Amino acid sequence: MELYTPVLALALLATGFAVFSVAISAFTGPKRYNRAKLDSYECGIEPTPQPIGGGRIPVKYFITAMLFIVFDIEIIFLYPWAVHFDAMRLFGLIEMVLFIATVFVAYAYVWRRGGLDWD
Amino acid sequence: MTQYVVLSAILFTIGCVGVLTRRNAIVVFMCVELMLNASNLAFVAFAKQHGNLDGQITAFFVMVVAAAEVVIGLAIIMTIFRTRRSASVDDASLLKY
Amino acid sequence: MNGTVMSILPLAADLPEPDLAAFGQDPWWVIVLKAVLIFLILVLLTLFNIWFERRVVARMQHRVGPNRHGPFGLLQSLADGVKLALKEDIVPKAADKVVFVLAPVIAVVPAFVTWSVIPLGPEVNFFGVMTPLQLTDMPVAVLFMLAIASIGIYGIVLGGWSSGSTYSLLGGLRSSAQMISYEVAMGLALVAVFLYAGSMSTSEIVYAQDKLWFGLILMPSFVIYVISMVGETNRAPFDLPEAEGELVGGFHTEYSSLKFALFFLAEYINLATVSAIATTLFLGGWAAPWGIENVWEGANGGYWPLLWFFGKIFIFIFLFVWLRGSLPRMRYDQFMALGWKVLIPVSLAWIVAVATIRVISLEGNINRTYLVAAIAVLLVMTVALMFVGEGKDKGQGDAEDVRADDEPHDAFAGGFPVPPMPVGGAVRGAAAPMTFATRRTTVTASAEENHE
Amino acid sequence: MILTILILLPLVGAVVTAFVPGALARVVGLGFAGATLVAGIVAATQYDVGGGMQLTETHVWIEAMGVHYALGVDGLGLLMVLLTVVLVPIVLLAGWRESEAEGNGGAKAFFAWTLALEAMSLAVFTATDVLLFYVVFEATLIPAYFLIGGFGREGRGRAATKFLIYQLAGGLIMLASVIGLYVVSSNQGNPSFLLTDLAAIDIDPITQRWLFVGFFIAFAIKAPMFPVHTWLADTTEKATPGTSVLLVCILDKIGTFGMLRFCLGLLPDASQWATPVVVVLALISIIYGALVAIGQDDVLRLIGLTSLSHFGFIVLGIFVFSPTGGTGAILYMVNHGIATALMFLVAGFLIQRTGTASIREMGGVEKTAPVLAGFFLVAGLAACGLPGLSPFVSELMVIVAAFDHHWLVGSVAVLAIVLAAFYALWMYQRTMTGPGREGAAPVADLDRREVGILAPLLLALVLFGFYPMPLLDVINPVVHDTLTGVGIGQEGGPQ
Amino acid sequence: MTEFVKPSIDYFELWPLLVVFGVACLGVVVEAFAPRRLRYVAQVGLALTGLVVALVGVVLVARDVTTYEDGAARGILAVGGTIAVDGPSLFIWGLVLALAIGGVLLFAERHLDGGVSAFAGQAAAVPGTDAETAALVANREHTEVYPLMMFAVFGMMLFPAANDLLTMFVGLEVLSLPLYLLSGLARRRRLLSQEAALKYFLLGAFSSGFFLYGAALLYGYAGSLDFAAINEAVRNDVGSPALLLIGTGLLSVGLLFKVGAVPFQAWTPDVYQGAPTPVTAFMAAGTKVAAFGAIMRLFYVALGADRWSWQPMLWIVAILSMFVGAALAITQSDIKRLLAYSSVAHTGFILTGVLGLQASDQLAIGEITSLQAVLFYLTTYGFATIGAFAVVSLVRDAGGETTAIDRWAGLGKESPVVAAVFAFFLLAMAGIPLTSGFVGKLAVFSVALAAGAWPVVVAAVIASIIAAFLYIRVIKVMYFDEPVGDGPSVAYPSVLTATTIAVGAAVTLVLGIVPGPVLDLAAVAGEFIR
Repeated sequence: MELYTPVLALALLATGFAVFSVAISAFTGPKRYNRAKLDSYECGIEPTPQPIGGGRIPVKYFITAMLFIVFDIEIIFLYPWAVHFDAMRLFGLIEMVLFIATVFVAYAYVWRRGGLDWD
Repeated sequence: MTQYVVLSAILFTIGCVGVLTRRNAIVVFMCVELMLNASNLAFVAFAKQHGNLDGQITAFFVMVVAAAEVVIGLAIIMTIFRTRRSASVDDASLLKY
Repeated sequence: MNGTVMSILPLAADLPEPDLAAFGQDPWWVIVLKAVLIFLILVLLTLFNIWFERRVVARMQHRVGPNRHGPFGLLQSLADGVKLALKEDIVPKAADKVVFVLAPVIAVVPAFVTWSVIPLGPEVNFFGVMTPLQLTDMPVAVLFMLAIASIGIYGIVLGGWSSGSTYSLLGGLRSSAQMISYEVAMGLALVAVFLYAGSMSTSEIVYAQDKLWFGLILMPSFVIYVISMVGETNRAPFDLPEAEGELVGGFHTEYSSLKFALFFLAEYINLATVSAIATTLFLGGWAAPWGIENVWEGANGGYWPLLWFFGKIFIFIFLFVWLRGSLPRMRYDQFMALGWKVLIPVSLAWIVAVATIRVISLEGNINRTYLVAAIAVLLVMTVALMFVGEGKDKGQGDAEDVRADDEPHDAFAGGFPVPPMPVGGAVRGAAAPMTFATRRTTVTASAEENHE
Repeated sequence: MILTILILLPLVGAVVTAFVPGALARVVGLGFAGATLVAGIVAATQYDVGGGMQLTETHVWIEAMGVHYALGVDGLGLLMVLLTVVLVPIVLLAGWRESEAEGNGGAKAFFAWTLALEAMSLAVFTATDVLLFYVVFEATLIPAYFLIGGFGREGRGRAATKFLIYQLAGGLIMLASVIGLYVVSSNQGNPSFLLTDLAAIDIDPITQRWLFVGFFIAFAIKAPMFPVHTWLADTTEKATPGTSVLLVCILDKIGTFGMLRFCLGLLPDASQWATPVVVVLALISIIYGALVAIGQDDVLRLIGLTSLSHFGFIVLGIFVFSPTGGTGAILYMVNHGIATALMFLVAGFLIQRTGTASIREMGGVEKTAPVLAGFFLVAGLAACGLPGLSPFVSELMVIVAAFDHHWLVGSVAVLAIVLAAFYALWMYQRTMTGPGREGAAPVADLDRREVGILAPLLLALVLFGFYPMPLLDVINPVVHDTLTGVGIGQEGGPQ
Repeated sequence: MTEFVKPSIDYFELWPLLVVFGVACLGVVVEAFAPRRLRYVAQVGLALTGLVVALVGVVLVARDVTTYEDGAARGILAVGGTIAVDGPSLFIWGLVLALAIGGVLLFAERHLDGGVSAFAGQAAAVPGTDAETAALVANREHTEVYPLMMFAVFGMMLFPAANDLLTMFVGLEVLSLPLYLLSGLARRRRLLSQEAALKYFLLGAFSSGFFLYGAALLYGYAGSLDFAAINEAVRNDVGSPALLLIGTGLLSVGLLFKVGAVPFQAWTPDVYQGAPTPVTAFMAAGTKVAAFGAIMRLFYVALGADRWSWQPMLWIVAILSMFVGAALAITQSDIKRLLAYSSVAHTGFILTGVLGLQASDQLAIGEITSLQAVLFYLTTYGFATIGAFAVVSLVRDAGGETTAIDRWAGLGKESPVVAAVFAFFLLAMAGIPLTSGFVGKLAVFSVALAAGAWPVVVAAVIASIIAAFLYIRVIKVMYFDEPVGDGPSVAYPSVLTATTIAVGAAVTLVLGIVPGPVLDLAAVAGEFIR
């Protein structure tokens, strides 16, 4: 655990700084009320009302998120494999190639079906 | 190590209660993920306690499974959401006897 | 095991064996002092970088750049910061107040914390205590960095989401999509490094490069990393989330005063962070460039490595500025395609190649030439396959694609929050209806006919 | 082999009938029924009156669970087999036209299902493996279900469902006991379903009682007995008379058959333990059946309920544990089969002619249809046990045995004869005598075909009424064996 | 750091598993690269070939397995002891593969609905929009269902063969995830289907959370995920009994959910009804087989020494399942929901079998083990179920399948053959003799009774009676009720569905008359490797 204590120290410091900054700006800055100022910015026209929960998000982003998850998981397995690769050698290589190939199948599918195309 | 197990139990319970009480499908789903991660915590804690790696390896697999679950769950919830414009579990009520 | 790394090139820098036991032994005051120093360095570095960027870009555009405050305008950034602090702190009416205030904090804290595992130098005498020039290290340091850096993304997404503004939301989404896309490539690029270093501890990786920088033997990884680090930091030419032409300010459109400053700070610290990671993982970290060690014995001793380290960082910073000064912004689809269709497959192929080479050098009884050739062929084939398939597909005119074009235009189709159409059509008055409207009606009608 | 042939013949007949063209179906079906009758008679000639299981054959069926395909007949089984093979052709003949009537499932289906039912029933009466018995016992329900549901009057679907539920419930309860027997046998190291093996095992009293309850409930539903008789009246009312004959005269005999063979044969101690309750239930059935029958308006329903009373007699005869009672009961099973079949069929012909089953709406039939009325009278008198007709003998034996058992039991049983006379004669009086229904066409008399169908039954009634010895010769060894098993020696033969 | 030991992977024994997985991956590739018009043929061919090859593989492996370490079990522990390729595994593999072949045939059926399959043209298109219409007009269909199904089959094979909790969990998920998706892909009644998928997914994920936490606690108890090691720990009574008890309970939740036992049955009717009928058929049959294999392995192998603590729980669950399933089924007006509740009741019956004795040395010759009884029951149930749902997919009206029971009135006249076959399946489910269902019931009841679980058997008998009523009610509607309006019509299936139904009916009949061979096969399979 000692390895992580310094991280905590730095994190506390950074948090303190950030919170302080956010807090202080409330006092340092002026306060002049103006209705328009509090509206969302939309190039000067009346802002579009946003539905509760931030509106609807294009599906494309979800696909990207899903893909990211898939590959992140792949990375999770690649890291320990890489670190201990020298112990496993050829066996490790073969197994990992199989693993990558399997994930690659999904990847090829998504690519061919246009999952990676943005418009 | 006990405190980690207790923490994991608490997290698990929170997730469980969340699933049972929350109505938004996404939130329910997040609670399920919380349960999985509580299990992960327990696995790692026990792994440390028993001094073997099984628990940690399991945690890896659980992450994978959780990820797969996220992908599938998100897809299903999205379809429903797009159809109904609502992610509330209560709104999904066509299937009744 | 790092002793076995590529013994082909006998290079000088013979660093002492790394040992994680050196960490976690510091007295508390050393820890606090180191943390404060890192914090200060980062803040100062940011102030400097902003100035540096403005000056260099100005030079590239035949301008002078800031030159009023302090020598060469060095205090310009500080002045800007003070000015921001004196501006009104606006929280928009539509915003989710708590998250809105929290977002900059979430963005900036991880930016600092990442630096806790960056090795700045070897073990030195630090006010009478022998300690490494590094806050801490752990067996999974690089993973830790990546994890912490990912938290920073939340700051951006939440900031964009909580603003309650369309531009912010889209900016936030874009940046998160972009960051996670390039994080995959970045993560894959690092695998080769771990493969050779046999460790994920930053200090050990630095030691593992005592013979040869990974940036050279793992060139493709390095290149991929450099590309993805630009994407990861939302910098030009990949600065789509804040593309002011389309999205005003992106996720921070609604932010003002010091909250805005915090986002700004986070962005520039991240700039330094990715550079520092690149340095550590690919360019030998704080070790002096080869050759220097031969000439000057003490180059890797004491506090000197700080010089090499920051020197290498500034090379990257300059690269960033250079890119910004010279390249136009990419289109979003091109950008995502680059990440998903090029960087990721290439990374994967490269990992397999590296692993194969590694197995061969460990087993040592396979003819290396043929193997490299075979890998190259495989690599080319893999990449080619994807492109060939795509071309054929388009040529055939897959029903899917055609159909997608035929679909009537729906303002809400993809879920983009577009202002509602005025009653009676998009355009009223004398102006002729726009073409997409006509196409929509015809297609819909014919589709209905077919259906019935 | 003869028994297998006996079972296979109608089974094959059922399948063939189902697939031949409609016009041929009836002829083919009847042909198979006739062939079965012949086979039955052949089997009877091979039977040696001496008693015990005969004509046995045993093959392994499910080795993993000790199940055998084992057949054999003793006197009781033989009589039931004969009753079955005789009644089925008669039923088929009687249903020759009726099964084609509007709204019914068609003659082909009727013939096929009837043959299937015959096959299953024959298997039931000849099975000597408990599981095989159970399998065919349950299998009879399917053809019966479709016969009830497919042919007859409005509401038959409901009646069929009720019938099936009752029977299945009984069957499943029995299944528990069947498995229980098997488990007991395997605990003793010889897992088997064979009757011979099971008879040899030693079951502790408590287990025996549980097993007995399981078997008895099933057989009581089948028989039927109060209070699980309620399916009977509905079924007989809605189904065609032919179906009712199959059900009441053949299928229901399985209940009392099973009581003798399984309850008494395998679980003698528990049978004695249960006697008081069973006797009381039997008495209630006797009285209740008769009383309720009196109040009925529907002829078929009435006949069905009289059977409840008769089955009470049979059960009573079985459970008084005396040679006289046992013999009387078995004899009663045969006689009841014949008498009730006659009654149902005559009633069926009557209903065909009047177009209604309501007693209230009939009357004056004897004027225009004396032969029909005559048959009806004989059947009615047989039901109330007129001396000279076969039921009299059996009824008398049962009542004598009942008096031996306890005077009160005998008295109650005697009371039933009075009630029987009441319902039988009253029914005759209201339907056959008096003025005809307003505006109704005169009822035509039985034609020669119909007389031909009914005559054998009438002859049998009279024959066995005066000369029951052939039956008794076959029955006595069975009763002897059974009672010895129960632990009661043969003290003085019947007569 | 301990020395790396290369795990031995017994490729020959794992052959069926690998084939299925490989075919699934290949299916995805086909989906990616084959032109649209070729996909259907390619996918169906690929899936069928793969399943048949795997089935042949199972047979070959089964011929080859030898006794394991002089015990009663046969087979080997593969992949470092994580997968047990033993008799029961092979039996279940064979069964799952056979059912999956039927499933593929049903999936591929295109004759019933005017030349398209039962799956949505484009699942991503929002129902009622132009995009959906366009997909309909273009006669599109998702051929992804075949690879998805193959993945599910892979999970179904891995799940019961898993010899440690981790592999079991992975198997559980691999089996579940594709099914969640498949449930939501119906061509007609899309909203219903999507809702089914959502419910299935949320509840399924919830239950797998329980499973996982239970696994964690058991790991905490035993210090290992391996079943043999857990058994050892239970025997020696190391560790905290509370962990063991709670862990067992939570694991059971996850497993019992998969088989749809009360009180975890809530998803069953909704999913069965909402999912496309071919999926329901495949899922209802396959999942139950696989999950019961896993339940038995877990309880017998890992927790066998602790049977006194889990048996009472299973008693109660079994009784509840039978009663609730049967009772609620009676109230249903939709045939798929009815079958769903009936499957809940069947879960109870199978659990009754699980309660029996499993060691053959405790039994006399001529008695069967619990394992045998349950395997047999699963076989009978699997084929009857897949056949029954296949029949359900035939009965249609203008709006697609007619699943309201009262619309089935008069089917006996409209289409005697279909009605007869369906009635036959129902009778099998009711456990009428001369159908396979009877022998199955006989088997599970007798093992339970032999183990002294007579209250459960009595309850089972009563529940059977209740259940019998509901099956008979359907038969009555088909044969004896007057049709409402036009009455149902029966679509003529292609040879695909017809084959499935025919095989289902044939198996149901043959196993009812000569159950011996399959019972013997289950006996030859022997016991689990401990």
